[in-house]
Amino acid sequence: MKKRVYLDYSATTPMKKEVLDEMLPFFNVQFGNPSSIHCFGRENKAAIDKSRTTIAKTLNAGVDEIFFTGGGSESDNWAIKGVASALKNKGKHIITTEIEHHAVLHTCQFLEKEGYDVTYLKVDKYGLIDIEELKAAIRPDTILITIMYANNEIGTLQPIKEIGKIAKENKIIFHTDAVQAYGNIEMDVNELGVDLMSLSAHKVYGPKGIGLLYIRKGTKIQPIIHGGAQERRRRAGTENVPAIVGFGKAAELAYENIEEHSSRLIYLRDKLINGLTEKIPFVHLNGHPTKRLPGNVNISIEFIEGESLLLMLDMVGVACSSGSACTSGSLDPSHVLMAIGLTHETAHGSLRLTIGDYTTEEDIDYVIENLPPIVERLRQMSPLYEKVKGGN
Amino acid sequence: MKKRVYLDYSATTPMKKEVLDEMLPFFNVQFGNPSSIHCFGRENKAAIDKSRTTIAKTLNAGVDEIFFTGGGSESDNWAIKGVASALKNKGKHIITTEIEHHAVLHTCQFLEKEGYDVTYLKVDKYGLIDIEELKAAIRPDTILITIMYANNEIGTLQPIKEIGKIAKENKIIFHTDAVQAYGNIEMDVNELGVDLMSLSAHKVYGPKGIGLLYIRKGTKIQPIIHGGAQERRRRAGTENVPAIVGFGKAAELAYENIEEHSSRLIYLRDKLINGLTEKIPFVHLNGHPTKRLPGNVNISIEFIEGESLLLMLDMVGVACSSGSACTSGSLDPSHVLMAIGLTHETAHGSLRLTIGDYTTEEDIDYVIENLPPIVERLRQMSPLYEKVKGGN
Amino acid sequence: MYSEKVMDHFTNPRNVGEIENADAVGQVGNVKCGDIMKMYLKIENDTIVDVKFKTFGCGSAIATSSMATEMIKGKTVKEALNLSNRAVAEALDGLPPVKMHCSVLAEQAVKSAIYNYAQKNDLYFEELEGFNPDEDHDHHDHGHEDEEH
Amino acid sequence: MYSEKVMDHFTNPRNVGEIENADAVGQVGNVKCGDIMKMYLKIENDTIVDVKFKTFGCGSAIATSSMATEMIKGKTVKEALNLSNRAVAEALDGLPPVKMHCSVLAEQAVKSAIYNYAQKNDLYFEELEGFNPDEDHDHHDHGHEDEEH
Ligand SMILES: Cc1ncc(COP(=O)(O)O)c(C=O)c1O
Ligand SMILES: Cc1ncc(COP(=O)(O)O)c(C=O)c1O
Repeated sequence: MKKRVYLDYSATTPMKKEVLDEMLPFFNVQFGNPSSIHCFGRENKAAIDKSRTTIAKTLNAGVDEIFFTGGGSESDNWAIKGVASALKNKGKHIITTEIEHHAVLHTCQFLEKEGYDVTYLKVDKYGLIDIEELKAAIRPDTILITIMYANNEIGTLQPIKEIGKIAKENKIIFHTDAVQAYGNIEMDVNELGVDLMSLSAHKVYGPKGIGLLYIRKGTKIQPIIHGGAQERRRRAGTENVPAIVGFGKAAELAYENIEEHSSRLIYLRDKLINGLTEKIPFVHLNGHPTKRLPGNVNISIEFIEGESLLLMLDMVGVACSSGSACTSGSLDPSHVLMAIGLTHETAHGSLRLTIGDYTTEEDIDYVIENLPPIVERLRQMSPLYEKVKGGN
Repeated sequence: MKKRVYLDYSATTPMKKEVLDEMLPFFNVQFGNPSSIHCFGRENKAAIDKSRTTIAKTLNAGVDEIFFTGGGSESDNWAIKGVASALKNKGKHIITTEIEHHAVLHTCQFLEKEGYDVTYLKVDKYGLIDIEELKAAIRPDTILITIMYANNEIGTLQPIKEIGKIAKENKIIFHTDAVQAYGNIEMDVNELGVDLMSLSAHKVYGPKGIGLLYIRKGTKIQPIIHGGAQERRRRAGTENVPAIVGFGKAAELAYENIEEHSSRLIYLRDKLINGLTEKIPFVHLNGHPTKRLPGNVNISIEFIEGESLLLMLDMVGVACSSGSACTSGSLDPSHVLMAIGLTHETAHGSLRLTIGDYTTEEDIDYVIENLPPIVERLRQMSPLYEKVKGGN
Repeated sequence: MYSEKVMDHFTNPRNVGEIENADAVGQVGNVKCGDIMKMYLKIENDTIVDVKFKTFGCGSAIATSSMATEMIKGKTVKEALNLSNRAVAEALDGLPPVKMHCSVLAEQAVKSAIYNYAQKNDLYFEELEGFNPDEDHDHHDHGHEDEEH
Repeated sequence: MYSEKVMDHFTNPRNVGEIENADAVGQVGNVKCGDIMKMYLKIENDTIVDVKFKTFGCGSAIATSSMATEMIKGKTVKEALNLSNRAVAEALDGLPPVKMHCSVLAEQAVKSAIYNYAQKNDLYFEELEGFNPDEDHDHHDHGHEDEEH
């Protein structure tokens, strides 16, 4: 078979075998509704609690502060709309950034139409917010700060701890979208000072369609899915037992040896960055050189467009993305790359290669070997490249 | 091993082997994000489309009218809040019934707090609404009628076609929660005249955590989960590919021989109803004798309480429920049983036995044999039974 | 969900039944909440020499009735009046939070029977000060205790 | 996502390059939308005897450029002006709805080159009536065509 190199771990991850094995009995043997009293259902409550406990431990959170949802997007929507609705009589101002995931941005835009006021903090060329700007943006009617932990496109890590301190000083609820950070860096909700945190299992070798919202005890938030009494009356719907069990297992595996995992990824990441920037002219790294996700490589390759690059890479078996996978339905240049100051053409020529647990050193070598000729070929076709060559 | 008889198919169903087999490759082989361009993701779009097509056919709906969600509760929330939000300038009146699932009822109650006006139609002793009352409830500012197809507790089927006609005549959007009806009776969205319909896969031998909302083309509805461009920009979140594929397979199997399935269930149901009402005194059927779900048996057993009945049945291996599984977190007597006019004590003594594909005739015989002595034992302990015996 | 002790007292409840010509009979609870407990006492020389119960209710209602009757059998009336719901729950190795009201009901059932005894015999017990057997002792808090924070 | 024809023209694009001393050069698109097409024509006796292109853009932008150049090679200028975007798309066995704008761009690139030819040689073509080579022909509708109903 043709070589296949998956470098799109930030889009989604394959489920680990151990995760699937753990889930299997819950599909058709121990399949009962956990709300039931009988033995098909009763034991499932325990399975859910076990998973909740495992995950809570990885976050240093209370077991009763973990609420399962249908994914990261639902968690983001819940955090933002839930606080907006609960505190609407206190204020209607929300602070976020220009580089959030669409699940946060579009939710904020929706709230703007509903009469809320949103400040979108700018970021510098590395994708970092300015703490002073954040402080200046706070108003008496600010009810929520929502700033992502790790950016899904360029991998930049925000100073969450500092933000948490400021939020606390000002008694403002602080939500962070940690979907990309979870499983890749150590995190402690108390040290970080977050009140709400969104996670999604399919980014950490768990199943799709399951996420969670961490809700610090005492945080004022309304449900967004009303109905049955599940998740302690805060998120209705028959519990997705197999997925919850899988999420728990994935969390356990992710944090079993997080340091080793992370340093391995950083090694491969830096090798790839160095290899590509050395071998290909007119290439530069997007995001911060060190304050970035262990597995994230995002480069701009001048004079060519991302989709054709992806197609050519796909033909040699390399799977990656150009901007966020979630945004590729639209071909507008990524809002994140525009926010860090790239021109339209440079933004269009960006490539995101994200490394994960099954990536080998040979995979990295393979990409370093195969990408340069593809770039050269596409540049030969590009009218934007002419001038540069002419100038040479 | 001890005999185990599962009679709680309305709470949830075991996943069929064919469904699981269909899902497996999508967990860790063809696991890519369907929004991705590369081969790990690209083919998943096709898998999703295939599932959407299969399901659309079972409903006689358009492929582009099917939107996947995280379950039946989310679909109900979306339908109701989505229409309420889209039409808030047109009107704020909603018509529903007293016997809806909590996902509908609690959503309506939430909207009442937000300034909407909700009419809860009463039902007769069989759980049927009165069409004349529905007509009388319609106002110029009515924007939505939401009435469930099949009740999850007593199995009563509402006259959806008639309701659809009235809704259409009055140009009001009509939503039906068909979570319990789907896979058990034939349904055609055009014949029924519904604009919105909620379904959930785990009630039809599919996976948990996946549902859908049928949205008739042109129906005005806002999203409730904002973010990425998935589901044609109407429901954000990385698609749950394995679950969508599983839902498709489950739908295919359910409608392959729906008539046979349904008549087999009706036979077993009526055998169970007759067996129990003949062998146990002071027992009566809840819901309509014929306008009911093929697999639903709901009886009231006077003088005893449901939970102790469930526990004793569980000890002889019979799994069933008392009221809706979703509501059993609360021990208040079921709102449905109160709505059909039962007294508190009779409501507390109700038992729901729901029959499905793996139920055998021996299972039914086993229950008919084992329930009467349990009832007698509990009645011997009951202070409410004294008088009756005394009177004999 | 339930401890083994609860399941034992539910499946093999002690002291089920009635006492003809009982010296004291008490009933608490209401059908709305789905629990009714009726207790019969035989009292000789201030000592509970026999006790029986009948309960309409869930598993833990039956188990707490059974345990409470065991705990007061052979005790003086005074001692029985000091039986607390926590003691009953502990003797059962605990109850789920949503079921704690059953132990309250069991305590009240004992008090209610002794109240009846006091009335019939014109006795005064300071433990019954303020006790009203017709009051609704069940605080309708099923399922809510740990549901919200 | 793409037809085999599209993939073929993307991976083996025909007529890539420049023509030195071309009789006509046209460029359309803009970097904002991520597509730029530049087309070079060699014209003899009103016939397009050679054509080359350079494209910055996605797979279908490259494929439509390639197909469009193939379709006008050897044709008269008049015939080339009648090339429609639908014809290009059909020749490629169709394009995804979100990519139809690429075929529009290819049509406009041809027109733009011939416009340049007309200007240089002071010719009039009714097919170019109202055509403005500097207009933004790309309607910014990527990804929206089938996204909402
Ligand atoms: C009638 C009805 N509606 C909605 C639901 C909710 O579906 P889900 O559990 O998939 O959220 C259920 C089942 O729990 C149901 O029976
Ligand atoms: C930062 C971030 N937030 C939210 C999400 C949404 O998560 P999900 O796909 O589970 O809805 C994603 C991934 O798509 C993400 O990368």
